[in-house]
Amino acid sequence: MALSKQQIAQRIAQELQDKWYVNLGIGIPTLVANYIPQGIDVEFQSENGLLGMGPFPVEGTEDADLINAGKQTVTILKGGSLFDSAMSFAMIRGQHVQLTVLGAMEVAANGDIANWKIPGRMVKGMGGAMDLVASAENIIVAMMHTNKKGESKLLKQCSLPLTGVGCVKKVVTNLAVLEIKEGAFHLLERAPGVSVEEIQNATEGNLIVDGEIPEMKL
Amino acid sequence: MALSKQQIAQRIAQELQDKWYVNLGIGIPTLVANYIPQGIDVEFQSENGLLGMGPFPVEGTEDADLINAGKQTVTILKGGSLFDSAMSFAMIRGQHVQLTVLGAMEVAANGDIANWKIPGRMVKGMGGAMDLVASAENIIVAMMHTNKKGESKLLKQCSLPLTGVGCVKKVVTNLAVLEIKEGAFHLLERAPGVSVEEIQNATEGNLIVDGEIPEMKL
Amino acid sequence: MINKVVKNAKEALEGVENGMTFMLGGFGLCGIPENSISELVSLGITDLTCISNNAGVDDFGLGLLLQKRQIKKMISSYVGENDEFERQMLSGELEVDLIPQGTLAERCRATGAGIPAFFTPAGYGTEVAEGKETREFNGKMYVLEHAFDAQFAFVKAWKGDTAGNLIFKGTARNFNPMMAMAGKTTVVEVEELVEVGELDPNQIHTPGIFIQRIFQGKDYEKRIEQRTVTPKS
Amino acid sequence: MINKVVKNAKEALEGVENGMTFMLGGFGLCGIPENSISELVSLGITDLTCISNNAGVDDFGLGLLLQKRQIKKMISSYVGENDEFERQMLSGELEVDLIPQGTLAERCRATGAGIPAFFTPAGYGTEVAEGKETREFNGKMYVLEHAFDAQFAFVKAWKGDTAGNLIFKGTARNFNPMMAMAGKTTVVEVEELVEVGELDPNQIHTPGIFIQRIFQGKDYEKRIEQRTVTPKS
Repeated sequence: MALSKQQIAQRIAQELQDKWYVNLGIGIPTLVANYIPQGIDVEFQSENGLLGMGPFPVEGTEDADLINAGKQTVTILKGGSLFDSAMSFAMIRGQHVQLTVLGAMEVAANGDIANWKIPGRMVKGMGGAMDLVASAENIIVAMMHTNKKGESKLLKQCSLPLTGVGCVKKVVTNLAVLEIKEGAFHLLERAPGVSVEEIQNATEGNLIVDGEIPEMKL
Repeated sequence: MALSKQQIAQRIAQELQDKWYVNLGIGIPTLVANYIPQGIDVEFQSENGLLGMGPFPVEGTEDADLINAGKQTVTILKGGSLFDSAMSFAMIRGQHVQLTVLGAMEVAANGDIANWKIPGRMVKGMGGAMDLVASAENIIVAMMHTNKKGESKLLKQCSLPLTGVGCVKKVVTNLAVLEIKEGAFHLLERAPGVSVEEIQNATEGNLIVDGEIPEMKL
Repeated sequence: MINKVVKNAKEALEGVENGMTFMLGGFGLCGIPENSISELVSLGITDLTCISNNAGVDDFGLGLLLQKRQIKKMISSYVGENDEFERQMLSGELEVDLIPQGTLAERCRATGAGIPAFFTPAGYGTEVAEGKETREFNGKMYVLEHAFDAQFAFVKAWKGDTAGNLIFKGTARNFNPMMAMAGKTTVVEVEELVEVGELDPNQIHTPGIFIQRIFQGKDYEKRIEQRTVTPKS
Repeated sequence: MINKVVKNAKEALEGVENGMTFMLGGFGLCGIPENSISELVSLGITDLTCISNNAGVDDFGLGLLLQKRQIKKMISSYVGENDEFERQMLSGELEVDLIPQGTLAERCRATGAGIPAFFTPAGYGTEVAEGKETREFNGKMYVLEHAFDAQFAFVKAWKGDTAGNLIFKGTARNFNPMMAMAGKTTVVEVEELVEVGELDPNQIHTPGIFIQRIFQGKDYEKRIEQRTVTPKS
């Protein structure tokens, strides 16, 4: 069965490594914070100027001066720090943030990503996404495998304006975990009960299926 | 009579304007702080990371963690601030410091300055001088009119390696106050009792003497 | 010590004119210069270019200036949390220049720091890099980005002293410190204006040298855009 | 919270090798990483390239490494307060690359901030600009300067917590924060190592994300180069 958004987040959380600083985008990525594996320490960076981001505040303690990049009220953990936007993107551009998790409208087999603009529609802007994808050593895209029309979002080539080129290394969807290398999607894991054929049908870009593909463990 | 170093500093202090942030180099420039005219507020910046620099500390209160760019122990005034070297030179490069006063080995009639290197001799480095002269809107050079051999330091062209090009606007020496414009030294004031001829003889670069030249008031 | 205090927003905004370029601090509605924005609305000046990470919401922040059609152009990283913005943009009344957030922040810093241009990887290979110089350094491609030129910067700080030294609070810091460095005239409004000597010189976020005018702000609403909480247990 | 604490200088310096490039904080003898320098002397590694604003004095700071001829090249803005330095430089044993102080600071920041190159006015028209790209912006000439590449940065802070968050004191801050950002491995020694939660998150100069190792320093001498005082009245 295809994963829920929560389960996508849960699977991505397994990619976290001890001592990593992590930037989580809006949407599914935000949920990753709920599934940090036991025994590892990670710290969340919010690009509006916050390191050591904690959970939402207890009702009544929310502070207008303490928000995340999604403009949600948050808390700061002991050992966290606050800084300006130039310092925040110095961290990102300087590759001090080990992992970026973000959503996408399209991902291509060459690692290109499009997630900020649909021509003809209202464009809200790229926010920090272009800085994040141009800089991070590890980028995981969290998204549905297909769009609302049922069309694949894992493409030969992006059709939408790009956010970044050749930068995505891993994609976790409701159907599969895929690695991008050598211009192709390499199938690593299937969602429980989802067949390779289903994944193949939902993937427009070149899909490499090498040997037996295990089911995800959640 | 030619000015003492103290008097050069005293004359330069008359150039200070209300609300100016000022960077004083090592040597004569440092003495300028002793002669701030009454009724104006200026603040001294030290490029090692200090704004609102005060006088030397009272004996016994000196702090190894509070020095100026000359590595001397100093104090910080109320309303001062401390910052890192990148911020300090952001202030300088960004022209937030209104006046730089520094010494020189040579100044040329085109505004070039040389004050950091004598070929064949031990070179100690330019420190912050190149940033200061390349950035400041107002640069006053404080120096003796001639070197120890009696040779003019106000030249047609600098012979030593340059610190900055076309940047010096004003020179105050033991003999005169001069403005640099249109490729020449324009004599503005004479030291008390010093004749125009003496200044002319001590100036190698083109010297413009326009009308009666007043004596400095100290 | 050099005193930067002015009486109020009216005095602080002396000299603003039609057609000027302004920087305005804040991320979303967090840390925005509420008093200066109100005063700009009152003054009714138009054809403004506003450099600000976001564009407010319909009835708050820069949305107030948009409602009165005072803004000609927005330079931002993320906009469109408000309908009037969308209407003006789609109708072509409003120009919008969208810039990656880190590039926006660094361009503001560069402006204040006397750096006319720098290379950044953000936007390489995208339409953001179109028409810009690109170059490879150590096997990676970068885009050349330039400093801004802004007549006024409007900044909101938590505490400030009469010499213009500032301390920000929480994530209300965001773009404020770089914009404070970057304005030809930087106007700061503070929640608490104190005498010199009350702030620890070692703990100042923005040294007063960058500030031309500072005033005690009033009536802060500090609206929250997304109130997310966990229930009391 | 990610813990960066190591036991001592010995553990903090694991991995340093002959021929490496290091950054070392400090201005003169103010804010230098005394413990790390001592440990480098003990380790006896050689052929080092040291990026540091100054080069210490004969018997303190980087002078200690010079005495033992461990340094191959210095990258500094001002040197030569010590005789051994002068001897080695004049004899050609020591390479010296002199850089304007603001350019040095900005290049350190650029290294940490992922900016491979930027334009600065410093040094234009001088031998510092020889062989470098120059360009005009708004009628003024600038020089293109590049980021560094340093395996280790050695930093001295006043207080630090176990997560690597740092606070500096007075003018001992100087180059330390930018170098802290710039090292592939950044090693910090502090006068006072505290638990997370003891430092105000709003008042941290260097966030812990930049730091790989932190330790409690000891036996600080904090030598004063120029003791200038006014007599007690």
